[in-house]
Amino acid sequence: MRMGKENWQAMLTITEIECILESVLFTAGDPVPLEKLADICAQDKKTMQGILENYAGHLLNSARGLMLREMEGTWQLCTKPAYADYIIQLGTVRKTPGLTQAAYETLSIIAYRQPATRAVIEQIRGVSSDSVLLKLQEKNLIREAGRDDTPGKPFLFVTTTEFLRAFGFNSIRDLPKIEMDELHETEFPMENLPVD
Amino acid sequence: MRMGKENWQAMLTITEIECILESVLFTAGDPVPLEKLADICAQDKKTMQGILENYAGHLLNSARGLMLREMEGTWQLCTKPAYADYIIQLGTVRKTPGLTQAAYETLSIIAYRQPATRAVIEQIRGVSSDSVLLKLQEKNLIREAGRDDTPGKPFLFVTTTEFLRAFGFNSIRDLPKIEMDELHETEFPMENLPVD
Amino acid sequence: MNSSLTEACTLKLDRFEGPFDLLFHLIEKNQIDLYDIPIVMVTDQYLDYLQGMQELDLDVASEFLVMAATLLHIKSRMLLPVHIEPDEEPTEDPRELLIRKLVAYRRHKEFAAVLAERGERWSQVFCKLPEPLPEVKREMVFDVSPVLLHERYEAVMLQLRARMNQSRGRMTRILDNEKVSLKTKIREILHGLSHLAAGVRLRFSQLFDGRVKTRLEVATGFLAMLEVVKLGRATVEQPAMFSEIYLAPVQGGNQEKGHADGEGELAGHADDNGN
Repeated sequence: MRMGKENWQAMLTITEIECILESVLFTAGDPVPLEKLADICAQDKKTMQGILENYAGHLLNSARGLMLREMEGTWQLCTKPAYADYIIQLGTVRKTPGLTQAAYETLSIIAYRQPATRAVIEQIRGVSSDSVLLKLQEKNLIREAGRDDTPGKPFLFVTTTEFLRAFGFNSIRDLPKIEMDELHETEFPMENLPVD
Repeated sequence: MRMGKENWQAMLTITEIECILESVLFTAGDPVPLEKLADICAQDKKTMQGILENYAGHLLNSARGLMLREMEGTWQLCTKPAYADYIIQLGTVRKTPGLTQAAYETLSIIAYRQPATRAVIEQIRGVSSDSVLLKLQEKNLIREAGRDDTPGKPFLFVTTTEFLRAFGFNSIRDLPKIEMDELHETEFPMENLPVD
Repeated sequence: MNSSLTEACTLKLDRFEGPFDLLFHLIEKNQIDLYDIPIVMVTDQYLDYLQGMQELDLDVASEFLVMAATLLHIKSRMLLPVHIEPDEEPTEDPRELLIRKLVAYRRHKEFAAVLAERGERWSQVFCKLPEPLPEVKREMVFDVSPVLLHERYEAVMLQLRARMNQSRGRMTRILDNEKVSLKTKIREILHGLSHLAAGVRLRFSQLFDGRVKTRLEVATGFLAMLEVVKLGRATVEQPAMFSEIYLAPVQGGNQEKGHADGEGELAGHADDNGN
């Protein structure tokens, strides 16, 4: 039974698989995990990844209104930014993140240093960050991920999938390599400089 | 402003309009009225209708997973019926056992008491067994073998060769011995038992 | 640290998110090399700025004051003559820590700008709402188990036995409710029959008190009557449908014996039901 199905689907051409992907991803709306797509198209994960990457490139470079994006091993169809002005006329306008500079700064620190405690964030920013952390949590761009094993057991903050979606990253590993490495390597004697 | 926009959009090619339509109809999900599309693409209604019809035909005849359908002056992107089998796999797949408990019960009664009428099976199980008998016949695990010589001439059910093969028996005599001989051999006063 | 106070002051300190932000502004404004900060100048400008805030009667957040203190401390160390022992390692530049912190802050400030730009760009991307999908039932590989087959048969037969016991119990319960009145009714009939004048028949309706007659009692009486007939103690006659039923005692030498038998059967009957 299972054997028969695989034999049958082994005959699918790349074009047919792309048609399947289009219809499946269209219906899903939400991002679909690679495993699920591989299962539906009866391909192994590696082959599926290749087909998806190829299809994404194909969509991007064709006269198409849609594109394919990858986020942490999930794939989602979405519109190309070029058509935003037309789409907005539909009336269902979704406002931009609308974050303050403080929020972007905080988000940047969490993104690069996650998991990060509030204390670390405040040391780097040099300013109290309570309210901005709350805002970012409200916007579902960061979340608490357990507590640090240091005195006071402070919360640890990490970025969310919504963060990746909102800023167009595939994964945290894809953050631009701004020479942060230097910072990570240097042990930072924060406690020497009182902030509060 | 409006003038400027129209001038600018008058330069849109058919291909560009199709990209706009794709992105707009994708985001909408729901059917969009012709007027709205014409407005967004800055075309008069008649031209828009022509472009939409042309685009629909183009989608239908291309290697695409989506198609465009018109419903009472509204247009909607949707998946081609050919991909329904793949799309359906997006749903939460609930794996059902090959044989339900009801099927095992019924099959066991037929196996141990064959040939057995539906009435006997229902008296023992205490529930109506029409659909499960049909399922077992579909799976070719039981078959009808003549009719009983009692009023109503009910069908008699026996297990099949496929049943022996599937369960790995050489013959019906290989069925595991029932240690409730008392139960097994007793003639039950079936007629006293209500079937729910 | 008072966060609401801090927030209020941050707002009042124009667009500066914190002391680093203000320092940065000064560094950029003066086109200073971050790695060689003219600490005297920067400190003076920083303090001037805070001064300006105070002149405008604005509260200055504690973080800004702490930074001012830090700058003054660094400045004083820079101004002091450095006394180096011959075999001592050169003293760390007092600015070192501040510089490192500023560098770290700058990187994040830069990335914050990248994020803002990306956020703007990606907010132009739209997705589609998911469509409702039916739940799919996919059959597992057809696996069968002879053991399961056997188990199910035993289970279903045990259930059957339980069900039989249950219905047996139900019937017993009905008889339990009934037995006293049935026995009583038989006795009543036998009593009535034995006290009849010669040639007189017992009427079925006589067996019931008109005030308390229930359908159940009538049914029980009817059963009792049949029982009496079965015992051979009476014959019944109903002249017409739905008319009165008449019971005539069976006369003869077997009356005593029959009576005894009847009592015996009744006793047995009661015992059966009692168990």
